[in-house]
Amino acid sequence: MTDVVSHVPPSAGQELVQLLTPEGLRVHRDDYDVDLSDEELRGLYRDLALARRLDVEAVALQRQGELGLWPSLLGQEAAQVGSGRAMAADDYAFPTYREHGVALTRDVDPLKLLAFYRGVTNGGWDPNEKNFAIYTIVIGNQCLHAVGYAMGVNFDHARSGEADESQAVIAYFGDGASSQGDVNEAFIWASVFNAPVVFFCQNNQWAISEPLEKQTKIPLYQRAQGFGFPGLRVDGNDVLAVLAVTKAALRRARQGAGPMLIEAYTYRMGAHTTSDDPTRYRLASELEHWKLKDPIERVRSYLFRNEKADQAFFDAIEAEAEQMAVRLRAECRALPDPDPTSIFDHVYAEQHALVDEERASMAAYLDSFVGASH
Amino acid sequence: MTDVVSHVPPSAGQELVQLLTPEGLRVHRDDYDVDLSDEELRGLYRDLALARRLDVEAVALQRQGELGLWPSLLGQEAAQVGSGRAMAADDYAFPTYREHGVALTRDVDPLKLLAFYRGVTNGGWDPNEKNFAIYTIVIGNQCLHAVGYAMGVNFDHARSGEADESQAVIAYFGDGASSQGDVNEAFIWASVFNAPVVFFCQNNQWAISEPLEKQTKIPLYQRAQGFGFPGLRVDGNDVLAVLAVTKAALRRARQGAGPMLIEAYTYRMGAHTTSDDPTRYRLASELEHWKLKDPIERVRSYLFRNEKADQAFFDAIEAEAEQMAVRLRAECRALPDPDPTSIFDHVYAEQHALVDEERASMAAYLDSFVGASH
Amino acid sequence: MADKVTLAKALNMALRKVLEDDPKTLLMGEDIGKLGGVFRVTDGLQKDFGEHRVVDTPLAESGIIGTAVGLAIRGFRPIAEIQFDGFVYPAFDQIVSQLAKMRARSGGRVPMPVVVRIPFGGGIGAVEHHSESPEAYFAHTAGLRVVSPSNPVDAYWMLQQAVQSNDPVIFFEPKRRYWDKAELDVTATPGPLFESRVVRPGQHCTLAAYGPMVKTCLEAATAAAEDGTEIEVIDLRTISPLDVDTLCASVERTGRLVVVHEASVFLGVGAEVAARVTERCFYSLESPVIRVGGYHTPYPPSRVEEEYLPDLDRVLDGVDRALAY
Amino acid sequence: MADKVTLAKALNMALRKVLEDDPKTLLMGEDIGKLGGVFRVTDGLQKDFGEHRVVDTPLAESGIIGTAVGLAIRGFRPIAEIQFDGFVYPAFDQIVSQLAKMRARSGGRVPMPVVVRIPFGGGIGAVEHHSESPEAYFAHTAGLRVVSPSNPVDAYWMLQQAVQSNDPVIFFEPKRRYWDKAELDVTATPGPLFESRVVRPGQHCTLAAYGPMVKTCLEAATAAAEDGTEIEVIDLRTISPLDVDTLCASVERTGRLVVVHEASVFLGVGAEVAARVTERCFYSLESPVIRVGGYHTPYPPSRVEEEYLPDLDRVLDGVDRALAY
Ligand SMILES: Cc1ncc(C[n+]2csc(CCOP(=O)(O)OP(=O)(O)O)c2C)c(N)n1
Ligand SMILES: Cc1ncc(C[n+]2csc(CCOP(=O)(O)OP(=O)(O)O)c2C)c(N)n1
Ligand SMILES: [Mg+2]
Ligand SMILES: [Mg+2]
Repeated sequence: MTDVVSHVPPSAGQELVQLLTPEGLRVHRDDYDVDLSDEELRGLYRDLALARRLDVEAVALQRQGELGLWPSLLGQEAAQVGSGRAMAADDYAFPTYREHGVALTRDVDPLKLLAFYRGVTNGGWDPNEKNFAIYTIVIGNQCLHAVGYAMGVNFDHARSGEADESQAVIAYFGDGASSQGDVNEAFIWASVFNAPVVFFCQNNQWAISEPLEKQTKIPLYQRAQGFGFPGLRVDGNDVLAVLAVTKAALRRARQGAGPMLIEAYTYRMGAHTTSDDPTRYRLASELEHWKLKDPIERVRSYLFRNEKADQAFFDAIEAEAEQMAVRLRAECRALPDPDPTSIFDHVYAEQHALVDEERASMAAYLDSFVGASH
Repeated sequence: MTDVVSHVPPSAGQELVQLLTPEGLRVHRDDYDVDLSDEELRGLYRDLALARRLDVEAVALQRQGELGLWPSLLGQEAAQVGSGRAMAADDYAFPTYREHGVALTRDVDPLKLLAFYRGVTNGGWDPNEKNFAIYTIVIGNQCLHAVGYAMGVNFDHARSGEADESQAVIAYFGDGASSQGDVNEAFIWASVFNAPVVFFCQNNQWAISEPLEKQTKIPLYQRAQGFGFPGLRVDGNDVLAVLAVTKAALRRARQGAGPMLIEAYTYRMGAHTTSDDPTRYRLASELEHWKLKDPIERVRSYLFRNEKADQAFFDAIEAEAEQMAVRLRAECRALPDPDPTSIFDHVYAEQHALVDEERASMAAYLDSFVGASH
Repeated sequence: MADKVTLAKALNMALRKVLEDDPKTLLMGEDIGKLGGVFRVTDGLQKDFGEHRVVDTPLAESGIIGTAVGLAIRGFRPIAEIQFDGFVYPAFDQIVSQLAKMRARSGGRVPMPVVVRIPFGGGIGAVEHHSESPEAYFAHTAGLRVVSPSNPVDAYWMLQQAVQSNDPVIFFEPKRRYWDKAELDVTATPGPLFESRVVRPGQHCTLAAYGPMVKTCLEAATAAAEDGTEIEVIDLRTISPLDVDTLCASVERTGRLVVVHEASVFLGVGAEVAARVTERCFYSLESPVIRVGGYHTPYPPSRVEEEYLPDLDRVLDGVDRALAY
Repeated sequence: MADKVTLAKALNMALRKVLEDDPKTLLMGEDIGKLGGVFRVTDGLQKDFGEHRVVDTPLAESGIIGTAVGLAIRGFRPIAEIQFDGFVYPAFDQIVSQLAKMRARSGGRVPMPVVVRIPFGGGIGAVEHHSESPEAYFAHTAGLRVVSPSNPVDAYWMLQQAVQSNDPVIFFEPKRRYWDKAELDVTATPGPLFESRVVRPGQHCTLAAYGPMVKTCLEAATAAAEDGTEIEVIDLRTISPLDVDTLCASVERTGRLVVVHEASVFLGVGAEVAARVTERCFYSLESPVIRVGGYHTPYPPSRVEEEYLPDLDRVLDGVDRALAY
């Protein structure tokens, strides 16, 4: 293990790290900052726009009956794109069920996300190809997986004797999830094993109908203090700030300085999922307030005002997003239902008498109908 | 709910609250202190001595095959007596499996403790008579029970409209237990519901063979910071300091100021249980070091040096302890094994067809032997 | 005149009734307050009974059951909601180690009058972990009682009876039947909670089910009747304890038993039904007990759940297999 | 020459072997390092393989399994120890929702070659929660495999085979047999892991058991032989999947089956054995399958456990009941 301890957040602090105001004004800081080319900045805008367009399309597909469910990321694009783009290629992310924006940055075909919520698969992509685990629905479970994976990074180092910068891991979770035993155990394990993991909490203010104060009396980033590692709150609607702090936290983890908690302060602008009706439990005015902090609008203003992008650029992105949506719509509709006997295919890696028997019996049963209709 | 917020610990701090040094010197403090009569002081000594004598006797009984197991409290007498004596009569305690000293202060007949470890019952006493829950073996479970109970105190107030000082609750747990999801969930619930509960952690430095650093990288009392309530470390071998801080924490809880974490810094001077062999994992020198901090010896010195007790007093206590031991030995040996069919008696409160059937079948089966031996 | 109400509404009415009748009852769970629960079973109750009787909790199922145990120690009668079947597992330790055992461990001194409401089963097109049938885990656990209503009327009465029980009851609500309607006469007198019920008489074969599968079995019986097969349908209602008497009385008449549930057949409740009925009615059975249920796979993606779940045809296939002996 | 070793030592030897053979294996659990585990099964391994291969963990079972899942995603083959049967429940969620389902959910892309070692069962005079038999919970869970050795030789081979399996295996160690000895020839070739074995032939009745009860059944068979009853004893070895072929082949010869375990009879593994064998061998059975096991109570205080646990007499009583038909 290396003893280089880089950049511990100075604040672990009271303030919200912000690099781009809601109005699109660039703020510079000594502790966290980014130095991006115009092209990189435009790339972030593109990510944000595609994430939102994907989301809009998915909600529409659900309304049309093409998906069973969709948890919208509306409002959380910056938190997801910023953190996703902070990762190095071989860093590994453990998402919840809402990390569509992160998925895009990991180059997961969004069709796979739609396939999951359409109900044709419970997974969809190869986690070890994209270094992006499958979605986790059971709140909090993935945080322990992330820590285990990160412990493995350390164990591999111990074996190989290497101590260079290497992989880091991000565990995504929500404000509600912070109450689960698993998440708090993950904090303990990460600390005790000095695991190279960044806990990335998207505090979108709500856990379905429950506001933050049902989960905690103090700001969530302060939870980390109780476990002996730094915690920090970032403006989750500011893609630059999220990128900066997540990069720093990942670098720190890679260098052997252990875990860190990032609370991305953001807002779930839509319903919890397409099944939810937020008018039952929150005021419309809250949404209006957060609309002023829109994560995409501020990047657009910034780019435009500083002549880092022109209208043609924005038009092109819009066209690209539209194209993506059209493709996704068509491909999603065309996704075939799984073959019924496929449910037996991957339960076990090796031969299993009962599964074989049940597969055969289902096949015979289904065949009997084929026969009947002849 | 009252808005009186009394005495928040000033330090939540770096230091160890101590009122009586290992040498038996009395230290006075502004924040926490006790003002006890000589009689009360002698009472504490008596509690400590009886707790230790009970423990010695129980270990001996286990060695003689009279008990299945015994987890010794050796070294933790002050933490237990101090916190137990801090409770008001109608406060409620949720112990682990090692709180024999607390049990004594709650007036639980120690024979009941022996009965549990002899294996003639899984409970033994009436929790609601003594306001002392039955022992909990599954690490951490009881912390949530304590919080639930304490929430109930608040709910009862809400219903009755009362807001006076009322009951508080203590949840006991160990340093190892601090890693369990349940314990951390208990912290969250207590904070969110502002439950009148004191989390009393006896950090005896070991969880069976695992030293503290396998559970945490920072002092345990600091865990509370992550959950938004105060935490404090007290010299767990100093009965006066434990009494003082626990009283303050309970008072605070009763007054509606919510939970607090007390870390009683102490040492497990014996084996984890009579089944354990600590020579496999720790050095004898560690024990020697802690012997100098013995929780009883310092009280004896203090009383004696300050002429608050004379030799006759100590002799009388020793005689009383011996008498208790003699009685316990005899009564423990005489504890009858339970009637086999009694295992069915309390599984359900109400009639249950399967249990009735199985009880009858066991009875008939046992009867067949009685017949056979005629 | 009895009104028609949905199963969800019947549960809501039952909860309202117990909250009114007994000040020691309280509801606790995720999103049960303003939202009224994701299925609206607790709709309007927090508004009427307050935040101390209808408690929105932190997102932690072990916390829900653990604090319910503590509240019960204090004399409350908590009614906990687990939002979906697949989310009861974080609470498994508190249920199995504490809720189920507390009364016995304390020598009967500390009863655990706690109800754990769990919407269960599939068929609603949900995403993974939202369609599980974990009842066998609880039925195998001594100290718990396990019941499941199949219709709005039972839902109304059984939930109240579960709350009145001094034992912990795991109350499985057939989520895909939440919107089924029936006439509910709230002035009626319900039968005992822990009894099964013959809901359709028949002489050729007995069909036993609980919760969501009862309706499927009744439909199967109707279909079979057209072909001249008279199926007796038993709504088990209680899973633990099992009402073996009612089952055996039927099997002694019909000589055949098919037991149906959504849960995996392997060590599902049907295994116990089969083993116990076979032991008790060995000479009456003309065929082995046939089990129709889910497969030994995780609950599949929703686009294939219809093939996973027993339906009318698979139930009748089971009946045919029994009749073939 | 084969040496005599205890079951605990055989497990220790197996663990040493897999740690030597495969650098991706690692052990994790509470007190498994310097202490060598409370039963000394991991004795000396941390010293020889280091703290990164034999990992003392924080006191949190969900953490143990959850991080094992993460390690498996990275390609490790974790072997997790749960200190006692009664402490597996905090990990139930990670086992049921993640360990069991991960492979299926990921479309076969993420295998879970994880072994969860659990000392189980009673008979050692332990305090509550230390004598449970929770195997049915896991056997009902698709995606898991569940095995239990009954003797040192099987312990040695089966543990290695479990580690080699690419599926998650819940490995139940019969704790009261840890000190039983047998000759172990480490050069032998073991049979397949998921097969049961006839350990004593007989023609009048089949007796099936696993783990700690196999010895009890063998003793019962010896005693019965003196009275002229020839009992065939099957050591199931594998609980999930069940080796129904071996069971049925025997039952077709003997016509009778008694199944024995320490766990509660109600929805215990015997229920599935009874239901399945009865379905498969309906016309061969001259008596219903008789189940001998624990009662529907929490595991009782140790001073009365001998009456709770099946012993030679209760097993023979079960055989008598089967033979009475
Ligand atoms: C263990 C568990 N309990 C309950 C649920 C149901 N549920 C799904 S999402 C959710 C709220 C999660 O809130 P949060 O962690 O803030 O994430 P967000 O949905 O806001 O992104 C709940 C209660 C679940 N999926 N898993
Ligand atoms: C859930 C659970 N896991 C494991 C155990 C086994 N066990 C009993 S005591 C103990 C160590 C507890 O350490 P700590 O919390 O520090 O309390 P102490 O014994 O030192 O008083 C362990 C691991 C248990 N009882 N419960
Ligand atoms: Mg949220
Ligand atoms: Mg300790």
